[in-house]
Amino acid sequence: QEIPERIGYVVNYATHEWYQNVIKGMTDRANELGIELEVRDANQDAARQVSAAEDFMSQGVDVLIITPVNEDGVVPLLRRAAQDDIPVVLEGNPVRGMTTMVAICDYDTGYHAGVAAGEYARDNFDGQARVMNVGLPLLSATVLRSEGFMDGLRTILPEAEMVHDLDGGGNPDRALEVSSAALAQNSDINIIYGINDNSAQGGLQAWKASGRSQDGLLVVGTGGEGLGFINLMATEPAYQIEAAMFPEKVGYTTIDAAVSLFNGEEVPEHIVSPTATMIGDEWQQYYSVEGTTRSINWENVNAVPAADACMKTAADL
Amino acid sequence: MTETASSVAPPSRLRALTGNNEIVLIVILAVLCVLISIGAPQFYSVENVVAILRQCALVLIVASGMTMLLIAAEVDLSVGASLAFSGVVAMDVTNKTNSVLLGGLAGIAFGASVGLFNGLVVTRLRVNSLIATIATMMILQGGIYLYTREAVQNRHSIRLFTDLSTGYVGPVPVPVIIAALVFIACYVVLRHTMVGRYIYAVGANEKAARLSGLRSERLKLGVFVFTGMLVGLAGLLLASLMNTGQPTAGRGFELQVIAAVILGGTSLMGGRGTLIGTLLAVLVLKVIDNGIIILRWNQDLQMIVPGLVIIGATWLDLVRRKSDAR
Amino acid sequence: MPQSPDLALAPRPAPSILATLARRNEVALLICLLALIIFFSLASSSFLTPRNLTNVLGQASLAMVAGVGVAIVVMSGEIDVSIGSLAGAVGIPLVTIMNMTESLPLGIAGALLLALVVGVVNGYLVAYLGINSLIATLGTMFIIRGGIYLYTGQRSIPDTAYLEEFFQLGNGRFFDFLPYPALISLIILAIFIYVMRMRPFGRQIYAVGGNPEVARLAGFDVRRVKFICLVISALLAGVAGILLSSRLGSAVHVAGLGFEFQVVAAVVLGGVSLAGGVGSLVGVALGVLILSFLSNGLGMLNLATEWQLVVTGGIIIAAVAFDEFKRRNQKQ
Amino acid sequence: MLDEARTGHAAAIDTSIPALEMVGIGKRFPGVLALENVDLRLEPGKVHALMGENGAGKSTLIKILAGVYEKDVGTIRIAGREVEIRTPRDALSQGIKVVFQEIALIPEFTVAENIFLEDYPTSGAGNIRWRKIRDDAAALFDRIGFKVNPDARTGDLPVSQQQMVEIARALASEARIVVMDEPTSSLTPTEVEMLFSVIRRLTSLGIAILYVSHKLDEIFEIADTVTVLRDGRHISTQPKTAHTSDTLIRDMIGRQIGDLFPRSRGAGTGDVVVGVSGLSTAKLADIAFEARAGEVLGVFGLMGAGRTELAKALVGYDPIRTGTITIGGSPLCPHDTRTAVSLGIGLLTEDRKTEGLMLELPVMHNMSLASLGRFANMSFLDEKRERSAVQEFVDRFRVKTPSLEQHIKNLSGGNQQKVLLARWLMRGLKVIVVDEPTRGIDVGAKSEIFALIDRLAAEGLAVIMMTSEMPELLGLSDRIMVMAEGRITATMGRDEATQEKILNAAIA
Ligand SMILES: Nc1ncnc2c1ncn2[C@@H]1O[C@H](COP(=O)(O)OP(=O)(O)OP(=O)(O)O)[C@@H](O)[C@H]1O
Ligand SMILES: Nc1ncnc2c1ncn2[C@@H]1O[C@H](COP(=O)(O)OP(=O)(O)OP(=O)(O)O)[C@@H](O)[C@H]1O
Ligand SMILES: [Mg+2]
Ligand SMILES: [Mg+2]
Repeated sequence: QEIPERIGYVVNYATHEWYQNVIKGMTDRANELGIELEVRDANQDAARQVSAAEDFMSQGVDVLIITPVNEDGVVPLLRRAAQDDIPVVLEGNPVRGMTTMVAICDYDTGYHAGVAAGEYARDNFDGQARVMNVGLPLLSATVLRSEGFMDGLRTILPEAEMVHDLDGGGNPDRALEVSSAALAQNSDINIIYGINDNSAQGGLQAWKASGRSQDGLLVVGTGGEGLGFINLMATEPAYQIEAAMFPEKVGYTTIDAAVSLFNGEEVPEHIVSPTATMIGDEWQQYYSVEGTTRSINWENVNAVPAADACMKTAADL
Repeated sequence: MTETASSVAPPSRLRALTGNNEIVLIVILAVLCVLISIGAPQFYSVENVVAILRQCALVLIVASGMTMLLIAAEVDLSVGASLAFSGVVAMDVTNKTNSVLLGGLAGIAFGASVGLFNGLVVTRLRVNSLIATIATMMILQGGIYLYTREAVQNRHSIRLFTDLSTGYVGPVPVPVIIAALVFIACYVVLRHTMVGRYIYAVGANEKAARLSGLRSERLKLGVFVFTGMLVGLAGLLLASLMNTGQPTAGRGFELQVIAAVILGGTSLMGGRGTLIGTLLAVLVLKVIDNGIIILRWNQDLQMIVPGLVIIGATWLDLVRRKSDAR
Repeated sequence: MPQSPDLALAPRPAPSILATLARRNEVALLICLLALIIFFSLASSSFLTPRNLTNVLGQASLAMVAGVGVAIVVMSGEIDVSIGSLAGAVGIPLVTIMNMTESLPLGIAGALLLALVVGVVNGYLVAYLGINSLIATLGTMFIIRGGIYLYTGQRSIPDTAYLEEFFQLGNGRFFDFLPYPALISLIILAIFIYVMRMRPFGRQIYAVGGNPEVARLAGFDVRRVKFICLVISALLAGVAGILLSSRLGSAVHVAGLGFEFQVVAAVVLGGVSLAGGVGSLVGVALGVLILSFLSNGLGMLNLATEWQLVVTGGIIIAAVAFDEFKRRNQKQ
Repeated sequence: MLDEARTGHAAAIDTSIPALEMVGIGKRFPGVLALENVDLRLEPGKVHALMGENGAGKSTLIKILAGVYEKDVGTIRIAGREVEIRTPRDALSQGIKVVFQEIALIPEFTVAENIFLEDYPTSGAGNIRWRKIRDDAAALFDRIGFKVNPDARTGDLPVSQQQMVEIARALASEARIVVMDEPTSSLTPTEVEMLFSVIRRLTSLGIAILYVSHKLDEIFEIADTVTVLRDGRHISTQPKTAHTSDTLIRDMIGRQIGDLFPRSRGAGTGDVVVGVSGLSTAKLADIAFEARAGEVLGVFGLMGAGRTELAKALVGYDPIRTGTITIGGSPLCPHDTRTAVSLGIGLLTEDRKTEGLMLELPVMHNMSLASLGRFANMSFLDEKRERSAVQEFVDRFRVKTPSLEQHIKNLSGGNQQKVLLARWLMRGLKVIVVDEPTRGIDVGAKSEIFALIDRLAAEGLAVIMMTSEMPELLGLSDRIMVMAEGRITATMGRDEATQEKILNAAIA
């Protein structure tokens, strides 16, 4: 196998913990293989993403990796890259006309967390499941997670109901604000689902701020990318379930896909990166924490099986 | 009052309070409250009222300072980035020292030093405050990730820290009390002290103010620092409320604050504005935000309705002023 | 009454072109821009290539087009912060109509029509109802963005017509060299430089911004001037939105978020006073280019986002402070 | 241009019907009845003077004619035809040109562009002809005799030159009626002479002139008819020849004025309170002088002599290059107005609007600004005390204002000036520098201000008075200092001063 010299990665939002860990995985793998990896940040700006990719193409990188700010917004980029003979790997979201994409299955991730939540509610809440979804309609990935969660939950508790579907902006402070209002309106909520850790935390903090006890509450977070969820699981009794998405693994796999593509090998359209539902202190299987540094336990993460295909994708929305 | 000439009589309290566009805001607020509670009686639940007030508290604290800045004909767009950063600093220092006092002071001092930086750039380098503080916003957004790439977790577990935002004094949440104290202090300063008069004067005509012996630059610098301190205070409260120092917090906070201040009738050109107006505007905006969720409307309306209210209220006020003039 | 002495106030000869040039405020900006370009050329080998330089011109074009409009509004004494939302919104009629009719001109017409409507609303609110322009356009900014979300359900609208012209508009190059967006932005810039200097209407804009009361006394229709400025600004934001849409190949609901900040920063950096009546479009163009080259060059240096933000902020302050310093020294 | 361009027009002016008739004009502002049933009739080729105290309603009447304000009641006829004037454009198209009391120029534009603001000369393609604008402006100034640089940025010019630009602008294109609201308030006598010769030329072409001024000698020189307003009401309209100074003043203020220049004190011989030596700034060179407690030091100079510069350097506003200034013995830090004020020196500026007034703030806040410390208790204001102190000054100076809450922008120019003077007097100073203190002020108020200056000196203040008014200089000063081109060219005592001597020194 030949090794590309330079790979350019245009990331959606480099300062977010998720992407920091994706980049960390990519860098580790690129260093192992002796590849020069350059990262440009779109900073959530679709126009800036195009500019950054354009710069990479004019510099002549060997492979381009893109996490789309918006999946429709990079269609012309794929075409321009093809004109310049630069292979492109997408991370995160499928794009019309792409060759390959490395991504977790968002729907499935939510689904499995939903199943776990259903079992938890069956055992602890007499089968009552009234969900506040601290969601983010802005992105198809996060919408899939919420759908998956509810569908998974209903496999155990068919009566489960989403009593409030919120737009928490994916930010902790905004999530807290909207959750406060929703909690005031629906006092019978007993499950808080957050499409990312920040959203779950915002929902939980709103619960605590309203002066309620955490008995009879279940919080389910998604991501598991930083120290935040570990701290929450350790200190907050209600925070019991986390859908881990292993961003480092995503980064690692993406570089491998890029190398394969560079060699003209046949690659699947969707390379699925595995996710896992962690209940209680199961996170310790995958991560260990020392002070403020978290390290990944590659052995166990690599052992997590990945599905061949997702149950549902953005195309089904 | 009787012994002096009649023209010496001060205007009545009520008129002084409602002299500006405040009357329009009061009406809007009342209408909103009535309509929302018809649609969703939970609006008036203690829990919801407390939630609204707590949200108002953060914005009001910063908006009080921003009102003064706008009256002095300056503006600060870095408050959102600074809010997140000072929260992170407050949490980090509390972790390291195990002292809420030191952590809180560090957060406030951080906010104040951002204000100082802004103030120096504006008054010494004479950079227009709008662009100077956009630049500061960028520097802070970058700087916060240089400081920490991850949210700073609460490692100290001191009750007092979380009580700052979730505690109560009697039935009233602590942040609301803090905001009320800040507001009253700002109100008194602006209306009843020399400093307040000077702020209006500098905003209305800086040259004339300087010729009258005011140190306009120092005054502006002071208002920047004071606003920065309030941002630091709000950042501390936010960190307490989130129980983490969140580098991603505060996005768009500056727009919320500025929208409230100008909806409250403060002029961007300086020399005009009142804190009561700002208070009412903060309430109006937060009630709308809350009401849309309580009514289970589409949350996209949380942008559209405030937009309409900002334009509508300003227009109603113009109409009212015109008819007053007749 | 003794005869008046001729006190040194004889009309001076018309100043030489060179002297005028040296006094222009754009000079400081030009120095900043050249310094940046020289620095990046030395620091990165891939910076000073024709491909990269033309790329940057293309990337700058969105802010350039919208910046001209915003600058004109600011010169007239008002401000327009709704341009970011509007640039995002025009993609919707553009792509929808193209998908239905397979015609780019019809799509563009639809996009510009939406821009025109927004411009008329902004203009009416500000000029005829007398609502402060920051308030009015902040309001429309929220309304339009909320409207986009509501209408699209926070999904983007893909282009399914696959028109080649649509792709070329934002991604193609004139004679395989200059990106079309750069060409369009330069043409628009040239037209408005000419209008501001040579047409009475351009001078009316400066007059209205410099002192509306005086402009009124001189018989100008102040409200009409402001109205037209806001319409122009909306139309140019619409053009920027069309180019953006073509570069994104779709109508993206988050397109143009924060664009108003970028543009206002470039306009102020370019020496346009927010008080109105002062500034030049050449300065605005330089302001836009400084920010674009900065972003491109720092990327080339492989600087992390956080450092890029810090450096960009620092350079903005330094550039404006330098300009201000030069201005003050001139006065002495 | 003036004459050529007009000849065709002048032929069209019918001298038998009045150029302008305003009948029964009324205008009310919130809280003020500015005009009530006022009549005015202008004849072609005649100069009609409009007089009255500050706040009498002169500018309001003019602004109604110019389309700035809409009248509440009344009719306007131009050349016998009834017209509606709603906007300035209407007025311009009726051939009404106005020189406003407040300078109405775009500061960022060149002088030449300002002159042609109303009507840019354009080429066939509609492009502005910049060369023609500049050349025509230069030619226009030559013709009138004003010395103004057409290429200068208007905002950089001193007030006096801006006023010349204003006047020139009204003459740049054809007009039927030219209105001048205090056009000479910052002109030197020579320039006033030039203006008068222009006015005579205009009247000979059949153009009607409405002329507002507080300067009686000007009125007696140029006017044919005089209309007097008082408190918004029409008092009298008579040919100039029917008036004497006394009758005119009586009509204007409803009472007699005694001595315009009272003198209640001997020559000032107190301690030196202002000491200046070796002072140089960007515009001043080697200034040295002293001022003593209890004296009025008059400073005379032609336009651009540097008086305003000196005044601003004295109060620490402008940076100084070399030299020292001491106030009451203590040295003044340059570029620090705060210490200057606290040492007891204040400046009443020449340019009220941009350097004195806070237009958006109430009268009370404007007046008490410099002396808030007096009403403050640990920085907290005692508004009651403040209010009564302000009211006292409002009464004493007869400031016409409906209330202390009125925004100062709604006061007439003269009343604004009184508020600004009161700002300093309320504070209590050792030295007051007044730059053109009576610009735009009516005789009644003028005599009050003169009396005030005299009394201030008698109470032991040093008064440094920059003025262009010869009578005021000779009437009030104990000593006279003359400046030219940024230097002091002569200093003389009250007794040795003559008009000749002063002007010779000013030219030197
Ligand atoms: N826009 C306004 N709003 C309210 N009151 C006004 C306004 N303009 C003028 N006034 C009031 O109308 C009256 C007449 O003012 P005007 O300016 O016509 O006086 P004037 O005769 O020109 O005086 P001066 O000699 O001082 O210029 C004054 O009492 C003034 O305070
Ligand atoms: N030749 C000139 N051309 C343009 N401006 C000039 C010229 N000479 C002086 N000035 C202006 O005159 C001012 C200096 O004169 P200053 O106003 O101090 O004199 P003054 O004696 O107070 O005159 P005035 O009678 O106008 O008050 C400066 O602001 C300067 O810009
Ligand atoms: Mg007047
Ligand atoms: Mg002067």
